[in-house]
Order: sequence, then C-alpha cells, then structure tokens
Amino acid sequence: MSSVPKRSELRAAVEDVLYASAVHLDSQKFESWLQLTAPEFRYRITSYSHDLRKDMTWLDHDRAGLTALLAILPKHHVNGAQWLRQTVLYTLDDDGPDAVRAVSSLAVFQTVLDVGDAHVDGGSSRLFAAGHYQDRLRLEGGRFLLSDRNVRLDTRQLGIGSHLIP
Amino acid sequence: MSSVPKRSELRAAVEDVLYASAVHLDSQKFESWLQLTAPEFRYRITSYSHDLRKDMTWLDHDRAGLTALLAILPKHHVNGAQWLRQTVLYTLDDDGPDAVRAVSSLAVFQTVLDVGDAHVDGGSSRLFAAGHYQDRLRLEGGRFLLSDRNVRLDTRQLGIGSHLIP
Amino acid sequence: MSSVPKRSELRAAVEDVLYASAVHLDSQKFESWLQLTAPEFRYRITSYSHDLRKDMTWLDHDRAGLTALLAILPKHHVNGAQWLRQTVLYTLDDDGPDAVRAVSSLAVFQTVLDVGDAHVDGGSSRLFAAGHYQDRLRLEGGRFLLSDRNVRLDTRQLGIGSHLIP
Amino acid sequence: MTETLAGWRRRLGGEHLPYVDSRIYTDATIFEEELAKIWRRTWLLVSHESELPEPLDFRTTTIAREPVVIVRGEDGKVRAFLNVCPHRGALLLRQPAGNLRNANPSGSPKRITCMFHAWQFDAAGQCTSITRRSAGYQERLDCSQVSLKELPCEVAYGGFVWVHLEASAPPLRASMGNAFDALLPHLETEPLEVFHHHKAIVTTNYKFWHDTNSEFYHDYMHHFNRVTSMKQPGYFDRRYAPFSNGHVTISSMQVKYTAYEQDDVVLADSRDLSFPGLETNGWKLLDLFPGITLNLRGSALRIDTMTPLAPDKVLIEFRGLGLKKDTPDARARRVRDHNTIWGPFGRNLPEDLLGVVNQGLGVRPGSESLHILHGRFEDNSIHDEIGLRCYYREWSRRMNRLASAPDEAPPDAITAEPQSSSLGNGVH
Amino acid sequence: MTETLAGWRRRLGGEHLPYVDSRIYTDATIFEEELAKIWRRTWLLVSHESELPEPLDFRTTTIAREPVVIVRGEDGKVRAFLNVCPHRGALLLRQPAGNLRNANPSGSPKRITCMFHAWQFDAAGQCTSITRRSAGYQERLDCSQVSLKELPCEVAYGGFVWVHLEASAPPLRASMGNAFDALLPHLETEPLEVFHHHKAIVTTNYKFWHDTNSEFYHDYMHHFNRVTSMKQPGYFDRRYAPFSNGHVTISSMQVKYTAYEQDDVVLADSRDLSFPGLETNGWKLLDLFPGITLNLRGSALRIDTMTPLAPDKVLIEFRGLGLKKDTPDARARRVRDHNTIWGPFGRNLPEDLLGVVNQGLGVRPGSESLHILHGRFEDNSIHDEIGLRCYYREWSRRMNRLASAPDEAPPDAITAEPQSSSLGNGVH
Amino acid sequence: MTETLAGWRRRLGGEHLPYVDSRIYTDATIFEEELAKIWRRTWLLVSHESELPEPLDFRTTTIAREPVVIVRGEDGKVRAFLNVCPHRGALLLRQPAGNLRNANPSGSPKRITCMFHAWQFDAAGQCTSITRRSAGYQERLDCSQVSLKELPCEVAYGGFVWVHLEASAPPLRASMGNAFDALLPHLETEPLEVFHHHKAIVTTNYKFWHDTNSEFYHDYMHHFNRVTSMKQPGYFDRRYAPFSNGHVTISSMQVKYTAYEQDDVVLADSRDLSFPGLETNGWKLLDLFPGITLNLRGSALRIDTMTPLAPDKVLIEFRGLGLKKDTPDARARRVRDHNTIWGPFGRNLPEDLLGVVNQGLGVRPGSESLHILHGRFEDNSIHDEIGLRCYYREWSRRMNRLASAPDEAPPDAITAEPQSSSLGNGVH
Ligand code: FES
Ligand code: FES
Ligand code: FES
Ligand SMILES: [Fe+3]
Ligand SMILES: [Fe+3]
Ligand SMILES: [Fe+3]
Repeated sequence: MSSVPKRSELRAAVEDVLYASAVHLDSQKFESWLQLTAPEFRYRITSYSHDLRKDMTWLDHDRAGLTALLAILPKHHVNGAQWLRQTVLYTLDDDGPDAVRAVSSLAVFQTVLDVGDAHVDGGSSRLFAAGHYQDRLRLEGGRFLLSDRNVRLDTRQLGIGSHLIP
Repeated sequence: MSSVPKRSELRAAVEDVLYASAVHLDSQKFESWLQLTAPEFRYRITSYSHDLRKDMTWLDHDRAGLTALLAILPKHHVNGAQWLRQTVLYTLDDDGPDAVRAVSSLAVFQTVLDVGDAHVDGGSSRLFAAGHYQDRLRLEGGRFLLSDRNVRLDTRQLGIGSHLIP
Repeated sequence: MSSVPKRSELRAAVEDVLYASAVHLDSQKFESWLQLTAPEFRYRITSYSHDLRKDMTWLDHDRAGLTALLAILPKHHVNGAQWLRQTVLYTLDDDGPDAVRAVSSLAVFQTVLDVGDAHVDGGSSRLFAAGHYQDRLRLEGGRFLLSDRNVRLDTRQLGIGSHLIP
Repeated sequence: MTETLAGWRRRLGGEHLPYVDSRIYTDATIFEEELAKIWRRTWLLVSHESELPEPLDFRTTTIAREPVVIVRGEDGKVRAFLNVCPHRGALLLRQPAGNLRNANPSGSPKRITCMFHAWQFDAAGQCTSITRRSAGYQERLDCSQVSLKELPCEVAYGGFVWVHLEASAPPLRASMGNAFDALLPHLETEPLEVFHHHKAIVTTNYKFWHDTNSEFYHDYMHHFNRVTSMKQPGYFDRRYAPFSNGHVTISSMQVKYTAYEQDDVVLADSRDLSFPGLETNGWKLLDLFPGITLNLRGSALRIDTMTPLAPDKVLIEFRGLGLKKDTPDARARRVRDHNTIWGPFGRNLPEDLLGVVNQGLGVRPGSESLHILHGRFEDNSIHDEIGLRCYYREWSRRMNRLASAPDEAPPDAITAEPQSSSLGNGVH
Repeated sequence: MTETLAGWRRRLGGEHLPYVDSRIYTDATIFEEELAKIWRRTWLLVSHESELPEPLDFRTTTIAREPVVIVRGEDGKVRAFLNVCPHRGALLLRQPAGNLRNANPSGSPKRITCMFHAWQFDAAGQCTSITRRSAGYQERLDCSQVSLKELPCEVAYGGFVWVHLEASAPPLRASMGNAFDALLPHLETEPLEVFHHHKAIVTTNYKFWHDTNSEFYHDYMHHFNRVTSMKQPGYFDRRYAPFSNGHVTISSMQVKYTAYEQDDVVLADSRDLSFPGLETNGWKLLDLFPGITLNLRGSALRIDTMTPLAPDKVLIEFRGLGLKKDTPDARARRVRDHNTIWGPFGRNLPEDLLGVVNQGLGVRPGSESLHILHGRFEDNSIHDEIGLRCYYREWSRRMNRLASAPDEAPPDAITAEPQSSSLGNGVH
Repeated sequence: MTETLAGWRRRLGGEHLPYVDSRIYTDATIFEEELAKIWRRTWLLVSHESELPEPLDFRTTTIAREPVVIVRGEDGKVRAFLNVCPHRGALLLRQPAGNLRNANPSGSPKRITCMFHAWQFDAAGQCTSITRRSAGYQERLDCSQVSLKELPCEVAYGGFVWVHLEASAPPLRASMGNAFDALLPHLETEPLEVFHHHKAIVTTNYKFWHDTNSEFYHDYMHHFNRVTSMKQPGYFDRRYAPFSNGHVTISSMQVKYTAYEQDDVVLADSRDLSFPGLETNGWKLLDLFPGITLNLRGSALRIDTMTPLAPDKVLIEFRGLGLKKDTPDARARRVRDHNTIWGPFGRNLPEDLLGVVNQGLGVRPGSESLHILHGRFEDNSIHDEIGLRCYYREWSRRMNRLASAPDEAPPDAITAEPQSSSLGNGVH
C-alpha cells in the first residue's frame, strides 16, 4: 500500500467507506451501497456450523447477482424491521500495492416493525447477529472501493432468517 | 470545511467530541457535557412512528431548556441504571466553512441497578435502544462544539421511558 | 506525549493496538495478545458492587500470572462460545512523555456453542457484559504496548462467570 | 411482631376502610376470567379516525388475544374485522398501520390478501378471491361463505374508533351514559388529530395503571406537581364525578401557571393554546372502565389505552391529540407541551409507570393476599380514592366476585344493573 | 355481523369440508400428550451418517425433552444413547457434534466422561470407570450396572440416522412401509453428504410447519413459484400419494427452467446437475409423520426435522445434501442452488416460515377454537390438501382424539391399525 | 436395550443404594410447597453486619417472593421489615443497598418514603407520616395502625444477619444446634468484613447447588483439585459430621501447598495468612439446610446463599470475607486468594456452576422420574454422599414427602423431631 502513506489517513479513508456502507444498507439505499463496490465485487455470508463441523456459505454473489437480488427484494414478503449495523474497523493490512484487507467487528440490531404482533412488539429492539465484516478494498481513482466482502457470522440462530443481507 | 484540511485530522477532532460526549453522559457529568455544546445548541429525540406513519418528536430543547431539564433530574424518581452509549462516527460531511455534519451509530446498553427487584436482577445488562446521533458540530476557538443533535431512535418500545436522555 | 505529535496519528496508533487486542482475544490467540503487552503489564477485572457499596476486584494478575492463567485454560471445562468484544476508543490522554491513558467502551457479545442444550440454543447470540477498557499504553521501539488494563465492568450479573477473560 | 405475615397482610381495611384483595391483581384464573367477562364484552377505544384519514387506510390491534384490524372502506366508513384468515387461520395484516392501495407481494391493490394462499378480501370484509376455488372446492365453498368476521365498530366522541368483540354489543352510547358530557364540547367542535403515539410493555397488572389514572393523590411523587400544582388555589376544589359502569370524570380546573413560572421558565406550557370551548389552561379528565383514560389539559389531549398480556404484564399505548386545523406553529407547541410532561422522556410519565412497576413488585403472582387500601374519603376531591371504589364496584358486578374477597359473590346492591347515571360519595 | 365470535370461528367445515379444531395447535394438555403418545413412540430422523464419518464421532439432539447422543463406535456402528449420567443425572455431552478421541478435561480419550464426577463410558455405552468405586460403593455397585441407556437406532434410507425412544419400537421399515419407494433409488445409489445445516426457533405450533410442507397451494406466496412454476406445463400433474401412518409422497416432476430464464438469469439453478437416477431438474418429495420432510429437487436434497418445544414454539432444522463424490465445482453449484431457495437468506424459506408464524399469531394459546379448513379436493394434485388430511387421520389414531373435535375419540375406521400401504383420495 | 426408558430411569437405587426421585428437583407443585413449608419457615442468612456499618444503612433482599429490607436503626440495632407499603402495596426501597440519610425525591432524610404517595416510615418501621391523613382518613386511620411488618432478625455467628419470615420463629440457636461449634472460634474472635459479592441467576434447581456444596467427590471435575489436592496426604481423612436439621460440617484439614507449587507457582494461594485460631492453610466447611454454605479456607471465608426463583431457576449469591482489621496488603492477598478459586473468573466456580447447569439439563421439568444416586458410603469422608443423605432426610421431614418417593409420606423415624445433635454414618 504505497499510495496512502500515513496510517491515520489510511484508517480514515477506509473508515469512510466502511461506515458509509453500513449507513446505506441500514437505510436500504442499495444503489448507493453498490456504488461503494468495485466491478469485481463479491459478497458472501458465511458461518461455521458447529453442528456439521463444516463451513457454511449462506449467500454468495458477484456484483451482478447481488444487484439482481437487491432488485427483487420488493417482490418478497418480509417482516419489516429497521436494522442497525454497528461496526468498528478493527484491523487493516496491505494487500498488494493498491489494496487493503479490513476486518471489522459487527453487531446487527433490529428494531422490529410488522413483527406479526406489531401491536405489541413493534418498535422493540434486539440483537440479531454478531460477527465480522472481512473486507478487501481497492484504490481506484483516489478512493477505496469494496472489492470483496465476507460477512462472517458468529450467530447461526437467526430465527426465520431474512431476505435482507447483513 | 477549509480550516481542518486532512480527513484524518477532521475525523480525530470530531471523534474526540463525540466520544467525550458519550463518556460525560454515561457518567452523568452534565456540566462537562454541556461544555461540549455551542450556545445555539439544540437537542432533539425523534423517531418515526410506524403506527401513525408520522414523525414523532419526543424531546426538543434549546441549550437553556436542556440545562433546566438536566438540573431538575435529581428531583425525579428514577430507577438507577448505568448506561453505556456505544457510538461510532459513521459519516462526516462539510456544512459550510467551519462546520460539519456527523452521523454516528448508537446502541444504548443499560446495567440495571435499583430495578425494583434489585436483589435478583440488579447488575444485569440489556439493550435499551438503537439508533443514531445526527450531529452538527462547529469549529470555535480551534475546537469543535456540538451545535445540533438529533437522537434519532429506531427503538420505539422503550418500556417506561426515561428522564435521562440518550 | 511528545513523540507522536498529531492527534490523528496518535488515535490511529492506539486504535491499532486496542482493536488487535480484541481480535486476538476473540480468536483466543493468547500468545499474540500477550505480545501486545509490556513486561510490566497488569490486568484486572473490577466492578463496583452496589450491594456492598465497595469496589470489587474479580481478577488481578501480572504478566506472568496472566500467562499461566491463559496456559491453563485448556485444562478447564468450559461451555464453548464465540465472543465478540466490540470496543470503541473513547478518550485518549497523555500520561507522561511516552505513554497514554485510553478509555474505550466495551460490549461483549457471546454466540453460544455447546450451551448444554446446543441442539436448541447453540448459535444464538446475547449480550454478556457491558463496561469499559481502562488502558495505559506505553511507546516502546516506535509502537504502543499495553502496560495496564482495567476491565471495568458495569455488569455484575454474569451468569456462571467464565474462565475466559473479557 | 407477634402477628403472622399473612395476618399482617390482611389486617387493614373493613367496613369503614374500603380495600381490595391483592389477588385480583395477581391470580391467573381471575385474569383469564377478566378477559372473558370484561375485555371481550366491552366497547374499547382502539384508534382515532385521523390514524385512518384515507380510504383503504388500516390499523391493527389485539383485544383479549383476538387479532383485530380496522379499515376505512372506499365508502369512507370505518369497519373492524377479526384479522384472521378463514382458510387456515393465518394472521392477515401484520403492519401496525398501512393502506390497502399498496398490494402485498402476492395480492391485489385495494385488497386484504392473506400472504399464505392469497385469498383476498375487500375493505368491507367480503371475500373477492379464493385462489383456484373451483378446482379445489368445486361447489362446496365459495366466496360468499368466507367473509371476514366483522365486529361492532363505531366512530364517536371526537372521532375515536371503538370496537366491541361481540355482535351482541349494547349501543356504545348506552355503555358510556353521561360520562362524556363534560368533555364532549371540546372534542366535537373541531376535528382532532393524533400527533403522538408511543407504547410500553410494563410488568405490572393493568388495573394498577388505571388506579393511578384514577387519583391525583400520587401527585406527591411528582416534583412539579408537589411543589407547584398542589399549592395552587383551587387544586383541591376539583371533584371526581363517578358514573355507573365504572367510569369517573373530573370537570375543568384552570391550571395556574404563575406557580410554574417561579419554578422553571423554560419547561412551562404554552399559555394561550387550548381546545375549543376549553378555558385557557383548562383541565378535564375521564377514566373509562376497564382501562381507558382521556386527559385534556391545556393544549393537548392525552389518551391511554391498554392491552392486558398476563396478570403481571400489560401493553400501554399513549396518544397525544391536537386539532386537525393546527398551524405548524401551534402543532409544534402542542407537541412540546405534551412531551414535556407525558412523552417517554417527559416529566411525569416515567414516574407514574415506575410507581405501578413498584406495585407489581410488592404484589406478585404467587404471593399471599394483601389488603390494598382504597379508603380515602375526601369529599370526592382529586385526593379521594372514589375513582378506584367506583371502578371496583363495576368490576365486582361484571366478574360476580367481590373485589375485597374475590372468592365471594358480591351483594345484590352491586350486582344489580346500575340505574342512576352517577354515584354518590363513599362508594365501596 | 349478528353471529357471535365463537360461532364465526366454528361455522365452516363439516362432512363435505374437512377441517381440524385449532385447539390441536394450541392446547397445552394436547401438546404434552403428543410428546408422550407420538414423539416418544416414533422413529425420528435425527442425523445423517456423513455427520459422523469417523469412528468416535458423535452428534447430540433432544427428543421430547430427552437428551440423546448418537455415536459411531470404533467398530463403525452408529448407536444412540440417552445423554444422561446414571450417577446424578448430569447431561453428558454438551457439544452439538464432536469426536471422542479428544478427551474432555477430566476424561480419557475414546470415552464419554461425565464432567461432574468423571464416570466414564465407552462408545458402546458400557461404563468403563466409576471413580473411587470400591471405596465408595464396595460391592453394592459396579460398572456392569450403570451402562448408558441405549436406544433403538438405525442407519437407513440413504444413510440417515433414525432413533426411537422406546425399546419396544417396531421395525423402522414397518413404520415407513412403502413411503420411500419413489425416492430410494436416488438416495442409495451413491453415498450422500450433508453440506448445509441451519436452524430456527419459530413461535408457532410444529404441525403448522408440517402442514406447509404438505401442500404447494401456498406457492401463491412465493413470487417465483407463482409467476413461473405454477405456469409450467405439468405443474398440476404432480400428485400426492398418501400412505398409512400419515406419510405422503410426490413423485417426480421435471422442473422447467425456461420460465425462470425469462425472469431472472442470475438467480437460476444449475441445469445439468442432479441426483443419481433422477431426471435432470426432477423433483420428488416425501413428508413423514409426525414432522420430517425430504425434498429432492434438481441438484439438492433438503431435509426438515423438528423438535417441538412448547405448543407455540418449535425448533426446525434444515439440512442440504449432495453426493459424497461431488467435485468441488459440483458441490459449489449444489450449495448455491440450495441457498438460492432454501438458505436462511434464500428465496422461499423466510416466506414459508413467516407464513407459519402468522398462523401461530392467528391461532394462539388461550384463544377460542377456530375451524382450520383442510378441504381442498383437487384429484390429489399438489394444491389438494390430501397431505394434511392424511396426517390428521394418523394423528387422530395415535392420539385417540378426533382432530376436528379433540374432546371426542375417533371412529373405528380411524383407530384400526392401517392395513393398506396407500390411501385413496378424499381422506379426512 | 429391551428395558423401557422409564424403567431404565428408575432401575438403580434401593435399600442399599440410597437415591432420590428427580421430581423433587423439577415438579412445580413441590417447588411451591418448598417455598411454603421450608423457605418461609427457616432462619436464613441474608447479609453481614459489615454491609450495614453505619446507622440508617439498609440492604434489600427477597425471601420466597416476599420483598424484605434490613435496616440498621439510629440505635445501632439491625431490624428486618417486609419491604411493602401498607397503603397500596408498592415496593418501598428499590436499591440493593443504601443509607436512609439521603431522602428519596419526595421523602425526608432518615425515612423510608414510599415513592408513590409519600407515606413515610422511620428506621424502626414506625409510620411517621401519612400524607393528607386527616383530610382523607379522618379518624378512620392513623400512623399507629400502619407500621411496617417487622420480621424476626438476629445478628449472630460472626456478625451475619439472619431473618425468618414468621413471628413464630424458633430461636435461631435452636435451629442451628451444634452446627457452628467447629467454625465459631474463627468467626467470633475478630470482627469480619465482606470484601466480595457477586451473583448468578442459574437455570437449575437450587438443591443441585447445595448437593454440589455437600460433597467433594466432584473434585474430579476440577483440574487442580484432581491432580493436586486429591493426591495430598490427609485429603481423604476429612470427615463430614452430619447434624439434625439437615446441616453438615467438615472439620479442619490443612491444605498442602507443596503439590500446588510443583504445578503452578503463580496461581498458588498465600501461605501465611489465615483466620484467627485456624491453622495456616486450614479448611472448614458448614452446609446449612436448606441452602447456605460457609466455606473457610486459608485466608478467605466464602458464603453461598440462594433465592429459589422457579423449579429450574435460582439466584445464587457469593460473598468473600476477611478480617475488619486487615492491613491493605493482607486484604489484597485475601481478595486474590479468594478470586483465584472462587471469583466469577476463578479456577473452580464456573465449573461447579456448569456442573449443576448440566444436571438441570439432564433432569428437566416435564421429564420422567430419574433415580438420582446418593449412595456413596466412604466412612463419611469428603467423597461420601452422607451430606446429601442428611439433607434429604430433613427435607423429607419438613415436606412430609419421602425424597425417594415424593408421593409417599416418610416413615416415623424421619418425621420425628430430630433429638440427637449428630447423625451416624449411612443416613438415608
Ligand atoms: S391461511 Fe389464508 S389463504 Fe390460506
Ligand atoms: S453425575 Fe455423572 S459422574 Fe456424577
Ligand atoms: S402505595 Fe405507598 S404511599 Fe401509596
Ligand atoms: Fe401522575
Ligand atoms: Fe414454500
Ligand atoms: Fe467444586
């Protein structure tokens, strides 16, 4: 990583992308979120199953697939909830001359909306999942773009699951 | 934002205020907290009601009103709890030559004290609320002061509510 | 703190240590974690007991004691859980010419593994504890080392407790 | 100290010191009976017409474990239905509120579509489509047989939406009697609008909340009320007027702000904003059996409604209302006034809720009976506990259990249908 | 609207319109009886041999509140034991899966060691060590008396591990009858391997989930299925074949991908990857009483199993299987195909689960009886509710309660042991 | 494997192999009966005088669902009261500990003020103020009638605070008999001080915890104890001495540290710090019925107390004590010694708790009866289960249910009031 010499500048540049990513996803601005990603972007949700003692892949898409997935969201039945992705940039390592690997802690909170019994439970918040973002970011035109993201979940008990991605 | 040129310095300067704010509120040092705010400071707690499909304002004060509110706290009955405001500076945008807009993720945890059945439940921790700080900060005398804060809660199910502000 | 002049560089340098510490502990790489600590490192877990109205010390070790404690972990029965220490560097103050005091918010989440009824509950996540890291870091050979850590817990209701340290 | 614990718990109260037995707040059997005998057989305020301003707007709720949806039809009429699909029992609408114009993913616009197998119903509850009907049901079932269950529903008393679970419901007006007489002029001159809603799941019995809403004796708990309101001239002139059916009301008192001003300028209420026909800073209150409170104070009308969840758990909903025609400035002031006292971060509400949580902790399911005193006689003033006695007289009648001895039936004087529109002092 | 609520809830259904009483989904007494009469007395699929590939591998589970562990012995045989220590009742193995080679902190390799007082058992359930036995028990107790409780266990039908809680279990094959006839060729030609597992605690009655797995009428809920599958030629040619003992199966249909292609290229399935003997894009399904589903569709086999936790709470486990010999590329495509529809972030599964959560909300413990219609007769096609009727016939027989009137015993036609291997149309 | 599951669960145990029926740990009816017959009728250790050093200090707790507050009066005397307001039942003091000098927001200094309507009580339980008494109650109620309910309370056996819920309590000393004989010299020579307190809500039956505290056989679970303590000379010379009333004690053993030193230098205990009269590294233990343990080991005294919450849920509180006169250095070493083994992050405690959580999972509410063996006879050594047999003999007497067959009454030998101060070997 030669082009962004100072550690603090590097952190700030990556944080800008990482946290913008959380903001766009929380507000379901998928277009804006996709603009933070590079053409080669690959998005996965993975977890280690302690039941099978094997790695599980729960979602795996390239940018086109992800775009299609996000476009199809309105066709699905979902129980609405406001998500809050709270993430902190933990480690940052060079990955070639113009890329970095970034690992960030992740806690996803949900504030339930039409949870079914919305009259009673709507508006209450709960921890939905814990884990990490394992990201690769690449410099292009002076700014970082997400080139790869593995949402590595500790949590495997996700209730009914979700069409929305963490 | 011309006067603080480097992104990393800007982040660091705003983080210093944002996190000091959380620390002062967690320790209920309201005097110190108010010193982080500018004279024109306005503080709001807002949320969108999915019941009414309208925006709700749950608290709205200028600095004088807030000062009075905080001063009156000891006169109120409260169930004591240690709050932990965990917040991460998410986005930072210029707002004129000497001000910035900062949005930060917010999870508020409570460790209950005199919860009533303190003998049993006192000392246990729980998620109280999730949302964001939407702040405006202004440079004055070389440091940032909070000029506006909207505590934008996702959580609408807050149990008995609270005299303390998030 | 004369040797690291810029605020942003200072934050970045301390964040690197703080977040690496969380990562190593989360992945139970105790050797790597210990390498972030100085020879004089002292580690404590403390909490204020509202029952006794006294400060409690729940663990107190020097580096040798801590090393021994971590070495003995595999001999213990534990209920496996993946921990996620989510921490944010909150305040940073000079402590002499080559040291700083850092206070960081701390939420510890656990994703339970062999919780006993793993068949049912394994893989679900919960808030385990809330509090702060109160750290002292010292510059040595151009990088910061942890010289003192007080894990200051708000949470006093910890269920069965843990052999693992927060 | 020689007394047994059980003895101490029951030593107070008697003919001259009215009380209730704490088991009415904790016993699981009594709770189930309350749902069956009271909540399933009472007109309940569940919404306000301003929450459904447009045709096809809807709101969902639950009454005594029955899911309910309120819909404004294309004809503008507000109807209530059981929110349950006649096919295999799925909940129909899951959002707290919405509009049927927006079809759900497998439905049609203007329809309530069950997400499960896509049976559709119109806003009047008529079934409009059974998917693959003739192939699957031949002549054995058609749309005419599977309308939604419509429930008695009225919009009344200032635009509030009232629902009753049983078709045999008495007329709403008969249930209310004269209870609304004092409030009505202020509610029906101008259309109202809900501007605030929040809710709380609270670990206490629901009746403890209504008790609190039925006396101002607990003003001792609120700093402002204790040091200002209670010292105002006229505070103790306010009187409860008890009605038959367990309702009580307080007529207007003018809130005096001079006292507040001395204390705290910035938190005081707007002075010159009120409700139609209400004197500036006027205050009127109406408690309706079994758990609804209308509280009109100066610029804001607050409504409390409850959904009992368990003997020690209740959902309480809080609404704030102003006038539909409010200017933005006037509305902002109403919102502010409301929140200053009654918002989730307001001056009084957290304390009121803390009070009843503490009652729930002092009186727990599984603990022995305690006599809860309702014995203040103070000429029906707002520190009298007449409101509580009035409530439990009706409770005893509806439950056929004496509130002070729930294993016994009440005497004839109580079980008789109430005749008069108001009750005298000293009801117990 | 003149009908009572209770009346409305029970007005539908009759001799020509089969239904069940909703109390079978909500009543706590019935739930306990189901555990005793059904779940404790049935062969249940609890794992697959590929989850225990090595000697000394183990998997833990619970059946009707009994902790169970499955172990592959050093002899390669898979056995099941009660996972409870004969000394003072502690749970023995706590991990969901593992291998006994790794001793627990106070145990020995190859042994199940109780963490509490370190009694040890080998992989065949024999006690190998009672700590300080002779000092503490003299001649009163020795290892031969304290073997683990072994449970009937078979590996069958494609390598699945089946367990029964009672020694008096009938032969597994007798319980299954001909139910596996159609699926078996595809399951037993090549060894299978589980590649996916996830689970969900869902607040609904477990039978609602099996109901959903027993009809495709709810394809109206799934966008893709509604706009593509249901329009394919041959979709309605698929037929349920009901068996005795409550099982039902669907024979193959070829999934047509042309429709998908028009709709969405990137989310479509792999075209040329299938199971041995299954036509490309073939689809077969088997629902086993009281709550197991095998769903073989193109490249992936999905297995659903359930653990009822309460009348309104169930743990559902989802597995995906491919062939053991899969190349990395083939496996990746199976995983992808599986997740696209059935993963926790997949196309259909969250909706299916949402459907039954909604049933659990429409039909709650404590609510009054509702008639749940199971009355679609469509020549046993996949929109017929024959699968549900078949299930509740067996349920009535096992419970000695009529599903449509659970306080009554079923007629003789139902209580008689089933004789034939399949049941005709119109079962109810 | 031909045995039924229920048969296997009950096959062990008999006249020569004592056992209890697992339903005594899981049955809801038995649990309620235990609260009524045992916990409401027993002297319980709830605090230590050093937790209330100043006049007007208080501590709150709960006993069998009754809220209790302990207050040190202005006269220095420690008293206990029901923590419930005689007006409408609100909980009075909500903090775990505090001092009455600091008035609550609507109260007066030195008073317990109910937050709800501000009735006030002094530290001796006398009512000092009923707000607006004469206006609201006239001559019908005055302060003399509404004192707090005082409960029997004694400070004894080293400064511990003991409370009994019933006025008819026998003398504390009679309940203890000679149980404290061995420990007392070390507890009463110097004033003690609590330096550690933490608590755990654990999902298991409370008696499982007391069982664990009543035998050292589970030392096999603890790495250090297994590889060091159990190999020390003299370890098996330690003997339980059972008393009437279900108490048992172990007299001193000197802890040998040479073994520890070989194993781990840095985690070893302080060698030269002890309690008055206790030999260096001495160890004595006292288990009191129904759930209190005093554990004096070298430099620290540990106290376990319990609050049963449900058949499968208990709050356990852990205290550590040293001498009031400790130098800072000595205190630091006691704290360290205590935490090394017994802190929430200590060497043994998480394992002990895990053990009983595992018992709670092996033996669940709703599961069938399992015979839990209490049959180790080892000359009353610390691996004998005499402590458990002694406990359940008293339990059977108090409950009038045989622990091994809880539907039967115990024989006369057990129901007779215990006469002797100690019981021989082999009690069952
Ligand atoms: S349950 Fe509503 S359409 Fe089937
Ligand atoms: S409970 Fe298993 S060895 Fe004691
Ligand atoms: S409940 Fe205590 S003063 Fe009213
Ligand atoms: Fe109030
Ligand atoms: Fe489906
Ligand atoms: Fe132990």
